[in-house]
Amino acid sequence: MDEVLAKAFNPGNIRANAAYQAAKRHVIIDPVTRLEGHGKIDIFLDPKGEVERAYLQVPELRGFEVFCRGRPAEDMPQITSRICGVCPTAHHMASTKALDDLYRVEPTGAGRKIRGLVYHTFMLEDHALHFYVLGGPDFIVGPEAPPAERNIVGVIGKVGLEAGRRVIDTRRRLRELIAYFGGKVVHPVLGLPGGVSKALDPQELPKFRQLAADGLDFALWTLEIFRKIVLGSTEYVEMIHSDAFTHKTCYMGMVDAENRVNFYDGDLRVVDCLGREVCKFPVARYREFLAEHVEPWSYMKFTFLKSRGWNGFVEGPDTPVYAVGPLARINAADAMATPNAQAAREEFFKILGGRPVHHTLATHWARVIEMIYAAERMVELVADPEITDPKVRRIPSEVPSEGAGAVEAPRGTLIHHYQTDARGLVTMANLIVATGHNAARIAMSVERAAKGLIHEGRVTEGLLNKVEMAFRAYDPCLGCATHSLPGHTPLKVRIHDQRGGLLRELVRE
Amino acid sequence: MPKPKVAFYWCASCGGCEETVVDLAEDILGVVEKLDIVLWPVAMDFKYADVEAMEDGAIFATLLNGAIRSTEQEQMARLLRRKSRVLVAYGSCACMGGIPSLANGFAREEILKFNYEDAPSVVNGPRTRPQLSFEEEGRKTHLPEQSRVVRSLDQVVDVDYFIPGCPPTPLITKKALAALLGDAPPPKGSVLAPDTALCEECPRKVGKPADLSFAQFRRPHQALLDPEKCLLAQGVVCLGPATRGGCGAQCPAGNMPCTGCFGPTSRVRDQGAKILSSLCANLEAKEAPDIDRVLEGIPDPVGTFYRYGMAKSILRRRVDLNGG
Amino acid sequence: MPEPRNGVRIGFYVCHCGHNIASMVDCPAVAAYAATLPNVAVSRDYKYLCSDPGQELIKRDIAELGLSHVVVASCSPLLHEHTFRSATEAGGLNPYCFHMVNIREHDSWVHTDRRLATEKAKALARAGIRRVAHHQPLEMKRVPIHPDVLVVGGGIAGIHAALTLASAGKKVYLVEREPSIGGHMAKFDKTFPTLDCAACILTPKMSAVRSHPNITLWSYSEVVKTDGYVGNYTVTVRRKPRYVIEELCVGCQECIDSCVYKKPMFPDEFNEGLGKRKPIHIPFPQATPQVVLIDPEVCLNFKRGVLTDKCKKTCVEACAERKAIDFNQKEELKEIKVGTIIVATGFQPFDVKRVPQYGYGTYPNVYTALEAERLVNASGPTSGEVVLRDGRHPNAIAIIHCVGSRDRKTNRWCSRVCCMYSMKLAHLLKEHSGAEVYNFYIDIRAPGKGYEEFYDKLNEEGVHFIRGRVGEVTDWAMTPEEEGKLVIRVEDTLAGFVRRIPVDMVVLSTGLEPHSDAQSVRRMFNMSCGTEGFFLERHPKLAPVNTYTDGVFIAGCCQGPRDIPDTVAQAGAAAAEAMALIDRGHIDQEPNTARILADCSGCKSCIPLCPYTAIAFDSATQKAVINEALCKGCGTCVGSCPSGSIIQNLFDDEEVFGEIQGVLADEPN
Amino acid sequence: MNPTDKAAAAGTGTPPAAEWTPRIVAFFCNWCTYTAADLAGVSRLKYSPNVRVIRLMCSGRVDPQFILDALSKGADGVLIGGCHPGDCHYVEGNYKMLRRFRLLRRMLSDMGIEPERVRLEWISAAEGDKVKLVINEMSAQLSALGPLNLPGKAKGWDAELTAEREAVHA
Repeated sequence: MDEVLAKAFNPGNIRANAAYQAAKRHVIIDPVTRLEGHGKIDIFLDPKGEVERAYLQVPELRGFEVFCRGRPAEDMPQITSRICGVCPTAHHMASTKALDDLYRVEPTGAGRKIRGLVYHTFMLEDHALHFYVLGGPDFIVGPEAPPAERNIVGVIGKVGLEAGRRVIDTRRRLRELIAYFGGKVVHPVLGLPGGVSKALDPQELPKFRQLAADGLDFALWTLEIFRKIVLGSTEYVEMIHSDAFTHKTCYMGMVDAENRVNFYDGDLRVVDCLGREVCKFPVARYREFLAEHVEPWSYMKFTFLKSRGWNGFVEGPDTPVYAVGPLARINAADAMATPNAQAAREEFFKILGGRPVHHTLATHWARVIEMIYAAERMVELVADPEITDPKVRRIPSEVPSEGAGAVEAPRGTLIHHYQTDARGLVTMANLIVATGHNAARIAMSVERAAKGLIHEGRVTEGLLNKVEMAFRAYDPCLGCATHSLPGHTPLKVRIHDQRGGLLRELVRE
Repeated sequence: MPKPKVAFYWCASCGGCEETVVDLAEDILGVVEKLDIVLWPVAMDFKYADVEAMEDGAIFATLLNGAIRSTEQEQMARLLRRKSRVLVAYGSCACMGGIPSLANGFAREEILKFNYEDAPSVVNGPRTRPQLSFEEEGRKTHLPEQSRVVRSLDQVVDVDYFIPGCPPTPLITKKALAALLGDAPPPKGSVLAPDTALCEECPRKVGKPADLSFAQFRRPHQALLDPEKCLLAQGVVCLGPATRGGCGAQCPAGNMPCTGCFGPTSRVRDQGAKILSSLCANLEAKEAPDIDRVLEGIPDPVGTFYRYGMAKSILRRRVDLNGG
Repeated sequence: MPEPRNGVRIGFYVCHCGHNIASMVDCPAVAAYAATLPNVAVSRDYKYLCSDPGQELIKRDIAELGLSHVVVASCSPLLHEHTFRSATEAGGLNPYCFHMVNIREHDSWVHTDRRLATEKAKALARAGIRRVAHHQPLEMKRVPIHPDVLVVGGGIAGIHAALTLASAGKKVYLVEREPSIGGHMAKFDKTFPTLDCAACILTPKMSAVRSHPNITLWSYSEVVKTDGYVGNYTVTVRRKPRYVIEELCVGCQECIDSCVYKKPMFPDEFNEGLGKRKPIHIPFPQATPQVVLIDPEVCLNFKRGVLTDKCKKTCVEACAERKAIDFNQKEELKEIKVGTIIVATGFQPFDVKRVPQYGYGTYPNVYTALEAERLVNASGPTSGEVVLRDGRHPNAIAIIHCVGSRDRKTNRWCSRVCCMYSMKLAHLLKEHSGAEVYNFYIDIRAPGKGYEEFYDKLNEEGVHFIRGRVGEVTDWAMTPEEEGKLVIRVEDTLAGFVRRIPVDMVVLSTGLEPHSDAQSVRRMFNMSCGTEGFFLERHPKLAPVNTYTDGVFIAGCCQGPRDIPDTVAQAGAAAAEAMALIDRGHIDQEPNTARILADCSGCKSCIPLCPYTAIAFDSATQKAVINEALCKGCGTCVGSCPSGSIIQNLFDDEEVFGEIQGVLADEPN
Repeated sequence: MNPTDKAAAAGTGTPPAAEWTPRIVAFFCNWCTYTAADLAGVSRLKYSPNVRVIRLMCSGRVDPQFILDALSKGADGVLIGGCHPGDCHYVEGNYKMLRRFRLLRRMLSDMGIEPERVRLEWISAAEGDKVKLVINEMSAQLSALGPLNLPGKAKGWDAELTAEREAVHA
């Protein structure tokens, strides 16, 4: 299977070997003088040379929750968007929703719809970015390609210049819509309690209607590409089904009243590994259902289902470990709310053997289904006459004290929770981000990969690549997770013998 | 002639700067053709080892974003400084500390305690903390130590140029690269953005009254804002007059005030002090209690005036924090 | 330490000032220390730098050592900055490449520890040296001066100033708020201590004003706006409608006789309401200009504020061919250009209602001093006969001094003239009525030529002086003698007991106050007021008629209470100061003005900050622009400019930062 | 080396109490407080020698940057002297300073600097005795507060920076 993996999905087998060679040389050097990796994995072997324990470490903490204290609540959407420049709109929107709750103010119809339009545009755009720019090079360009091609330029070379232009052009236009309302694409400014800062000029509407229609075509076309390039490859399908990337955990996602996927609004629903509903709750009650566990070896916290209690990195029907993100959302919901997305969802479960799907690598597919859903919601919203209503905001009148808000970020559920004084200055901020929810499952994937590849003290050369794949499938955002680091994470893997001595160090920048 | 080698790198940042570079790459494939990108972790597969193996000064220019917040980041900055003929602080965090430097208002211990003990969702009976060195059944792991102080890039290494913004716009980045690659590079230490405040390019400048004085300040959520009128004229604190232009007044275009991400002009040492001076001087009130009442409309001067630049402010940091 | 700046060679000089500095500051040590600082080419100490040889030393060093900048550490720059700038200039440098460090007033004179004082001198020297390195050559600004003068206020001060200037050939605009010039003095009967007839000495001067070809007299007019700066003021004057065309009225007063009101029945302002006048009237017989005016509040033609046809317009008939009466007259705004302004707006008497215990308004026979002044005046409402409001003639009169003066509850200051005018009134009242006159005083203040003698004279005349602040004036009789009388209750502090003195008439010697609109006048002319509200002179001793605004002078009681001789003297002084400016033909201005850099964003934040409207928005460049002629160099806009795009000569950011760094870069102490 | 440097070098961050006296940087308006300080000199009033006066034409010229700069360069306190309300030579420059001062104090307090360290006083040209009073009072207050020592603190903060080390394996 290693061969298959290396060919089909390996982001750089050759490079990994080189890295290994380099690391091997470096192993003898006092590690203290070397640079610490952004993400770090320590693997320990038992006396038989089998993997005893693998630690995924995140080495930084930025402390947004603390330095938001004293800041005016209305600044939170802009400040917290700086947690992550890859998904700033998600933080912005979760924060804005927390402000609605804080001030007990219901957004106006147009305010709500503009938020929806911006948010679904963002989801489509961000998913497209991941599919074509960040994740795409792995499975579109292919692992054999020279590193200099393993980027968007390479993707363009693979799918054709016309198609490449279409990707670039569509993303540009989607981002222009976000900029129209938000001022900026990265770190937009539209969110305020009770609505948004800016109305939609009716003159702009035809342009955005065209964009929504094109966006839907684009999403459906992306599904075609996925079918053709990925599903057309038996290796990839095999890989999806492979054991190393399968974990039976719970799944959480936001659902509407009919338990359909919703990115912007609704209750959070958790299903177990058999697809049974474990709980469903409004975000304001998140503390009753979710909790964070601290391990002494990482700055990242591990979120789990509170009712089940933390019992380690385990899977199965009783596990408190759950996942979020495109796959989790599709698993946690009963349906998609739009026709094309629903059809794609049915195809997804049919091919992958029914709900819930536990194959981490299926996340890429789920992401494409969500692109279709996001585009369909855009089409709905720009068709709504209320979208051009100038009444985009309701001025809050309540004295603030506490509020929570959540959205489904591209990478999963994102929760913002604030307490303030009567002037609306933050006294407490608590943020739980997608990678926090996923942290335990990611750690399990890493350990699974290690255990699968290290036997009798022999370290398989492809280890690093496999670990990276396990990692990248989650699209983990350690920037979000520690509120410190950006989307894609250099890794360092160290392997220790039973006495704790360092056997080997593998570095992946 | 070989193409100039260019590196992008991040330190303590959100990745938004990288997004701009992605936008730039999409926008102008031509740039990629003119440049040889040797390090760009977010989108391209190159290795640290490759950089280290280079001759000193082999990289033409490194655009580094993010604040400096750990030993690792500091050393990476030093390495890239050594390898690059031109080191550019890219984005507000590298230029001025950015939003992460708001952490300079708090002690490291406060941050750790909240995150691992006091946060309402934490369940941590034994008060476990991430350990710099942790041992479990003979297995030892290490975590790097976070700095107490968040720093801008030039507070750690010598910086040749600054490209401000949170994030910088693709346009300003393109212009800066063109300037760097041009025949007459700008003088060392230059901020590669206009040296005139944002108002110059803000469409709301037209019709801003010349006799503006403040009877009150309104926080953005407290009032419906006219999308055309100067925000200061609506009593909303806008940092435009104290902030470099170059972004095209994006936030005012979103009907929200400028929050100052491009930093001050070259003639100002402390952006916060200057906007404070200007806003306050233009109050109407004369008696201290009346003045204070109006100024209640600015409930968080530090967070408002040093949103992106506490590290580079004159004081740099809350001065009474324990632990030096 | 910053790198030495290229081409900057500083000469540093520390002055012993005899023992004044050297006794507390180790001057040679300061000089030796300064010699070690960057850019210092020469460092010397010297006994008296302001002396000719001291200045020579600097000049010689500039020439011989090729200095570019000079720092002198000695006394206050307010004292000798000019001296050393001149020396610097004489040495061949721009005078502004000089900076002065104050180690006498701010150091040697105020400290007692020689070591610490020396360290402080070093710090200040270091700051001056760092600062001066940033100094750039500047040029004194020379602004031409408009020769015309505006005099505001037509009392004796304004009249005298106007006449003085006009006689010297200057064109003067005299603006008076009331229908006639003359001010308070015109209301007085006699003047103390000589007992000259006030009208007799004032009227000729009023006529002279009227007839002087160089004086434009605008009575019944007010200044509403002043723009500009010394040498170039633009003043807007509002001329109120008299409903009589000034140029056509010859003052025959036939219209008054012909008014449909056969008898005067409206309170007469000039006589403090003691007399009556008609709707069409002339304020007083000697009024200047001799022009009648109509009071639209009471004229039948204006009833209820609109022109009606109810009146027969007998006045118009009487004026006949001259056609001077114009019911449609409107107020007029006139704009004039002048180079200097003399403000002589006078005072207002203290409002006696603020001391209700003295019964004014409650008891009809309580009078203010000004009312008493009209009562004893031969041309007053009673032709000089002392007849009380109830028709009686008084047998005993009380004059209460210091009403609204020297009192923490009202005004703390001494009004200076009340003692003297009270004695004058005592004399006149006694003379006119034969009554017993009692003066109740705190102290008798009679410092002036012939004043003390006048007090002696009154004592001889049998006027009673009782020392004590009157507690109250009451009609509550305790004894039969007090029935129907006003009783003065006072502690006689010489006798040491409380006395009750029954009288028929009470005169309240009211103090002098700033006009109630003094603050708006102050703002109009950009002057300051002292805490008591009188206009503030630039220096109480050395510049008593100057204000802090160049080209604006003050004279008379608007600056503080004073008597007529002092007022006239001050008016003459103000006229002379104005003339000194005019005859020089130009003004030199300190070049500490601000200017706006091309990097200005046009945010307009600075524009409302300028008290001199020196900053404007240039719509062509879309940036702010400073009119340096209007700029006074306060630097408020500089400190406020959010993008640092305004710089101020002599006080630029880098200069101040240099000074800050200098004072704090300490050596061991 | 000044006391704060010594302290920083000794790693204590705070100089020994015996050596230390507070340092005050004063910004005085030319027309009032500066003249009053001259008057104090002429009157031979005696006051604490740890104040360093910088003359400006108006308290309205006091840029809050000056205050922050002075504190960061080692001042323990900053004193601003302006004309009494209504007496400003430039009409209202003193009010402009007052307004800045009100917010700056709050901001300094948020940055961990005791508000007493920055003081605004109205002192007319005639009030030489008030110059003495204020300086002595402020000096005593700052002595009680102890050193601010921002240069030393900054050195302490930067002690965590590692000197550049060549990679061992290079």
